[in-house]
Amino acid sequence: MIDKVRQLVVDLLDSGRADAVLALANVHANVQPYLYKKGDSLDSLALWPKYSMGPILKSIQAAQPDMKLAVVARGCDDRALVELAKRGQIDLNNVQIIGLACTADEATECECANPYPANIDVGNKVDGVASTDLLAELKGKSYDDRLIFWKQAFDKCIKCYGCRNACPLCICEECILEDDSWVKAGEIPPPFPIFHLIRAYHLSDKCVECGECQNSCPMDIPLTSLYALIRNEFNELFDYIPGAEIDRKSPLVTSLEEDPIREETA
Amino acid sequence: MAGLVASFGSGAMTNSIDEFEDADCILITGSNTTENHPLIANRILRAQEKGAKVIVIDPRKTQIGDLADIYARQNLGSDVAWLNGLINVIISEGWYDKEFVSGRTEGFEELKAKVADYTPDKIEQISGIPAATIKQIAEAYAKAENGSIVYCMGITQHISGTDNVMSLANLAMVTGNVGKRSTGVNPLRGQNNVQGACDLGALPNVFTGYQAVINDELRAKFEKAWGVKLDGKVGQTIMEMMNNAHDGKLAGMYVMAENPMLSDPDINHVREALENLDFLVVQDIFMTETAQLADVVLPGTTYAEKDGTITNTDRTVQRCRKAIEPIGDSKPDWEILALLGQKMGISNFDYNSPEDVYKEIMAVTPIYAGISYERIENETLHWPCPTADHPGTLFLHSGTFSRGLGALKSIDYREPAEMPDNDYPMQLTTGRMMFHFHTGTMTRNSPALHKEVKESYVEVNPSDAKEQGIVEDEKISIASRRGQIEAKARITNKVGRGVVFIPFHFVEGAANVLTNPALDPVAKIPEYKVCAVKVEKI
Amino acid sequence: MNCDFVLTTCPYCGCGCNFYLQVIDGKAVGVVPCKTHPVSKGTLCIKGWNAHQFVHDEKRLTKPLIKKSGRFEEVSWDEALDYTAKRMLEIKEKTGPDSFGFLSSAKCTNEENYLLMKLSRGVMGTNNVDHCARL
Amino acid sequence: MSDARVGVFVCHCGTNIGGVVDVSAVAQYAKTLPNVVWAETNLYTCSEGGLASIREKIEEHKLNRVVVAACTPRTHEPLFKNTCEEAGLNRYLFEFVNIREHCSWIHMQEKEDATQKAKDLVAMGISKVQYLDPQQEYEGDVFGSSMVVGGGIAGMTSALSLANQGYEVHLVERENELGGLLKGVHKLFPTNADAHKVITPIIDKVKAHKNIKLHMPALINDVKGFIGDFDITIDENGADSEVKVGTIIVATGAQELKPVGYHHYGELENVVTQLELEGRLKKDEKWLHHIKGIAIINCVGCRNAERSYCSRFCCMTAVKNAWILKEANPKSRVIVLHHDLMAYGVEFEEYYRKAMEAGVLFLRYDFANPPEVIGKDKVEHVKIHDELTDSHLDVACDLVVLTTPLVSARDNEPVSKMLKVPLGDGMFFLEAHVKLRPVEFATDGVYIAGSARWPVDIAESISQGYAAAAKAAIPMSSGKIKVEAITSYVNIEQCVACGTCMLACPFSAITVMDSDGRVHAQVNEAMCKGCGTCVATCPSGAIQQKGCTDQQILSMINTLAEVGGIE
Amino acid sequence: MSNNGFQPKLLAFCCNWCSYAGADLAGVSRLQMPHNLRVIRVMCSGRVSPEWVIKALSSGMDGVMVLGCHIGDCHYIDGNHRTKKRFAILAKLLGTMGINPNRLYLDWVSASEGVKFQDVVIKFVDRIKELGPTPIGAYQGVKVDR
Repeated sequence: MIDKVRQLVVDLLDSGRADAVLALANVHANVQPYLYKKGDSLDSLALWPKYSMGPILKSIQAAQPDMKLAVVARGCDDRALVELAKRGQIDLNNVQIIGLACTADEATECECANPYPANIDVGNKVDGVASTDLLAELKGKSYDDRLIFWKQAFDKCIKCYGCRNACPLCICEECILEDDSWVKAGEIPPPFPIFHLIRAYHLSDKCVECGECQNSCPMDIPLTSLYALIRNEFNELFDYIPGAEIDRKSPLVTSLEEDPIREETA
Repeated sequence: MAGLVASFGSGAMTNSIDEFEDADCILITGSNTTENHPLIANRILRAQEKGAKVIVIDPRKTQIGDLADIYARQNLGSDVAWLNGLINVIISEGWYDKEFVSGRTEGFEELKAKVADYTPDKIEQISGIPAATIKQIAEAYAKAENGSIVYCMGITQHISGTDNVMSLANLAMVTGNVGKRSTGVNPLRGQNNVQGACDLGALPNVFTGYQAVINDELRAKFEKAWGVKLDGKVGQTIMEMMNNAHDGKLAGMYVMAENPMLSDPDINHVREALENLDFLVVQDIFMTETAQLADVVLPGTTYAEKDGTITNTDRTVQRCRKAIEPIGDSKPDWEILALLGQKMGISNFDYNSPEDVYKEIMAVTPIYAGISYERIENETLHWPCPTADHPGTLFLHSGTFSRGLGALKSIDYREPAEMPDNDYPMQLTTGRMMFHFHTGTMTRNSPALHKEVKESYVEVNPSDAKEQGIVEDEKISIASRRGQIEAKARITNKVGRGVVFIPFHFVEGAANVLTNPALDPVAKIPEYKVCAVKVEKI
Repeated sequence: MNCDFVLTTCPYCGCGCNFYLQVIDGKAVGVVPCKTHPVSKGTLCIKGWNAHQFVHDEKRLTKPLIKKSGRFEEVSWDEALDYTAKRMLEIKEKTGPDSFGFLSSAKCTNEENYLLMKLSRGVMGTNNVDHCARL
Repeated sequence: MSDARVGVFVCHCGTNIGGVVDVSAVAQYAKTLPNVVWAETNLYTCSEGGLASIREKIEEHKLNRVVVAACTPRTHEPLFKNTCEEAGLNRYLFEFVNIREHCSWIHMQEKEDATQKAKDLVAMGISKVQYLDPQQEYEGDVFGSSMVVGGGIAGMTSALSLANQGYEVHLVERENELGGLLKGVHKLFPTNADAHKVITPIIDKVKAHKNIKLHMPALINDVKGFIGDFDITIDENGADSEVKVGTIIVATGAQELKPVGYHHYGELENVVTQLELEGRLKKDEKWLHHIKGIAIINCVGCRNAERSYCSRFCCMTAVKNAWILKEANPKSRVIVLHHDLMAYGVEFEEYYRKAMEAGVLFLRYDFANPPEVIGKDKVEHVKIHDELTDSHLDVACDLVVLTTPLVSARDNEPVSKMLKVPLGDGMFFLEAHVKLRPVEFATDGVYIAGSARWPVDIAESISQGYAAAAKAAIPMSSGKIKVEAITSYVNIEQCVACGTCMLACPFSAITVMDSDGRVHAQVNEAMCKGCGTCVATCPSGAIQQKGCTDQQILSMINTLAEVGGIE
Repeated sequence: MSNNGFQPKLLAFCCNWCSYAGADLAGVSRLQMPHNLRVIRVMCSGRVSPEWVIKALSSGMDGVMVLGCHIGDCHYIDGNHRTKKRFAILAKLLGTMGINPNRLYLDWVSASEGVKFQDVVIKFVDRIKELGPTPIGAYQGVKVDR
């Protein structure tokens, strides 16, 4: 699997089809994002653990818009890039995607339902994780029990903003969660539920299920499950999967004629 | 830190961070863990998730207190009392580890006698912790398979700092909770390299690796290594330097990346001391309050502009790597010191990389001898690691203490230096919080952090606030015998009745204008955590 | 254009989390937590996430300064170090090594603490060296 | 906003507010709130005395913010804003708190709760007013031309009035000829003049007028733009043409209800409506002179559950036709069956008496048991229950005339969508305010006249036609229109140019553009209608709406959360 | 039926052209209704940020109502289309987080529907009384044994 990726990267660089390839590398006995250039050795190439490539690619393209970039992208990165392009944050014309499908273990670890990119260059498609015990448990809970569950979980929050910082689709210049008139500043844990509910709402039409929010939560708050529930609700309402189609606008901005609500709710 | 040396023979975290996860009882005192050591709090909460009992005993009910299974709020400075109380219950109930006590410690009988009259009821008077809670805590900790103690400045910054630490050591030893995985007495070192600074001999009484200056043999080793005659008597601590400077008995000071004008107690005293010096050099990255008083200011660099090693709280030696070129004409601090050494005519100061310096350190420091740059690249090494093939030490004192037998100290509870009276009826405690760090040199220049907390504040208990008609966000006056400041009130139950808390990161409304410079006799740590103040509306 | 990720240790608390400083064209632009680090495991606190922000602050000291008649003046490194060395040696001569004190720092590296300690003991000849572990 | 100096004016509105809410307590409470330097109560704040008091206090206390707690902003906000402006205070540093329609009038039995609610609302208003910024209104040009939709009597009156004032008028008529309903009418009450003698000269004047451009038959199928600058697409005999006008007058009239399901209409041959009768009278058909028994039934298909309103002038139509039929055939028996006869005023009352003197019988029936029309395929007789004598009459009839109400024109709905003006009860157009703004829509630059708003007779149609023309002339005469400063604006540093607001804007008034190297959203102030939809889609609040910023609304929510007195 | 005298604290956002006018009409018609509601006027229901509703519910409001023009009647063409969709997903989010979606109510009231406005207010107050006070803030430091 990793040799095929090496091959693809080298081809892109040597053929000049890409000036640089964003992937992972094994350096100082740790795995890190790495921008390979023509002539770099690919021995240190790594594939796991995955990093969120969206924000990094965006920062590189912002520094040099005309650079021909390539990126080794898993399903979540692929979808993130689509949503970022949809919102003018990156220019996909200058980006070539090396689609890397996740293995079954990787999919299980991320509790990911769609562990594969739009077109797969390396690896083969495996079935995603349809549901987890926690998801089932949460769906079964009454409203009050859910509130206690989430209050209990978010009591541990230390307002590190990691979930927001790691999220490829949190693209605001200034985040209202840092604004005292929205969320009382300087308080740990931040007031519940406004901090997390506002972020949940902002991501309801953008979340591409990459799991980076939970991966960067120092307090092990089960954010992947929360956003899985939200994504299902959004999909049920609008038949819309973020990152699936670049030309489809978010249902929250279009009129009812363009995107009706599937399940009539008061 | 001195306390641990006295009890165990070496002052550092006895166990490693990962081990917290497998403890089945974690006793936290004097530490606002989720705010000041978030990633360690993470391990503690993971342990709780797996069923561990988390106990928090702290005058402030911070987030970790809310999350704890048992929380107790003790009166400021009453730590020796309730610790003796716990030991009293553990011994009288027979929950103590008889085998460990007899085999690995000395002084049990004196301790047993000492704690005899620290009965739970007496403790309730002194510390304010209900007797039932004392018993509950004692039982949970004593009966745990692996009980781990976590503490921070809340324990050490008292005139009874050393006594507090030794009492914690007593508690651990009495229950055999030391020298094995997921146990021990674990001070959480506040700063990224405070452990390293101690390890590398930036203390008046020891060379690197805690090798005492008064030990002729060790001193000879350094004289041979450096080719120079060395002084054998213990030097002055920072507090003694300040007092001597204040009295004109100190001519000059060289301050590197420190801001005593904010971090030392009784700031007015510090200003007079520094201004009284003939010659003051400050080497820092920003024009701090201390640098403003200097004769020479040398621009050092941040961690991002230099290579080197840093030792974290659980004795792991880690690399910091140069990411960008020094800003402006600033130079890495090691390079400044090397150049200065040469300028002062000393030949063996001509290093051309931090690794050169590090090799010299390894040569003279047994606990670092086996931790080379190469090994750090691929391994996580906790000192002591005496040889190149030694795996490093996760937890200390397995089998034996570095001083042989663990010393059970029988200690009496002593009141804080300055108790409240009619002039200053309330008590002030100071400390850190999540969004800022130490004197704010770095954090107050980071927009994201400044945005969260822009200025100093004072936490006031709702009942106290009600009595004086103080409302949220109202600027109020806090005064002690040493000075007066103003800060915005935060009405919260984090602090108990009669106690206020002020973070010390802010120069305007600097908490340390108020604090009491009384020192712990052994460790010479000032009593930051308690002094008497009066709080008034403006 | 080059973009590097440099593994380093957080300058703030004692946990010792490791992260990558993202550097684009010689400027620290952001922080990426190191997923494989034993302590931080890909997570950071708010201070860690913003550890790059103060590095390029324009209030950074960039030139050696010597106070002349109450006002700081920018000087060259040689002048500053020569002056410092001269004054320190004078004090050593006039009022003896123990009339000088060194204050090292928990925010500096092991090597730097060692060198300051060595400067105090090996060059100035005094054990008056401490740091804020006490504070 | 620590420099705010707020003045609060709490209105009694006679007893409308003062009768329920303890107005002085509210004013006292207001004094305790942040930055309030003056608070007073007035019996009628909108009276000259009240307005004068506001002006004085602004001067005296150097107020830079004003809060009025009284009725509804929808009617009185312009008045108070002007008052502030006259006292030299920017008109946007004003907040209106509704403690009448939203408080005293709907909580009449709960005086304390109403007072507490008034206090909360005032506290919310005071918190918002401190975050208001002074605004300058955007000035747009007004085209000196108008479009009148509908060539009935009302429409023609408006068209002529405007044309005579020198404005170019585009008159759009759906049918092939002008005149509307009146074309089909025989004579007119109360003068009994010939309808076509009244209507024809007006039609000729319209056709002849050099300033009136007639589009007939034609339909409007798209309206873009706003007051002063409407672009209207007209579909005239198959071809679309663009017309640019400054104002629009809606005079689309109404249509007669065909009372299917009532009294066998449509089943029996000689059961007709008044309009159908008018047609036959116009042709003076012979059969009219030999009819023996005529029954005219009023209020057919209205003042019932289906249509609750009274169509105003059909009673007089019934009286007119009854009298004409009686005179055409004196031997015949003409009965008018009515349920309250609306003959108000001098002329109508006299006209009604003359008809009686001419032998027309008037009988009142009760809705509970209305007259029954009986006959196989032709009307034979009508069973009537006389309420006064509580007895049943059976009257032979060979003609039954059903007086039905006017109902809204079938294409009101598409027109209302195009013009974005609301429809009220019965799908008639809804005017801005029944008393204060009867011939205008809430939307600026669009006016209404005639039965399109409500069934009216000719005199009222004409007077409304003039009124609408007069109103439309105001902006056109000044040539300038001030657009309310409630448009949205972008904080360029915060905008990441994601384009979400651009997609959400119903008026595509937002574009993403590059200005000196920074790409960001840009609002076209002329096109922005101030709905604020864009602001609600922006996650970071980079785009805000003047007078309705997040900070302002949050301050209201926070105030309510803190002080909200419901416990 | 009231929940032992519980008086809910309710907030409503009404659009200037329809629901606010409907509320005015209810006032003009002296249609009596419970006093629990405080109304904030906005130009269009499309301006009502879901974040406001989240802020209101998080600050202790027992219920929030958003009333706009009927679909197709919007003074701003289809501003209210967005309103409908936003609050459809927000209701789901609230439910997912454990806040009963019935504490949020979206409806359309035209300028002429004074009676409907009264009806909507009465029903909403009753519905919230049935639900009881907002649970937010009530679970401060609730310890559920693991």
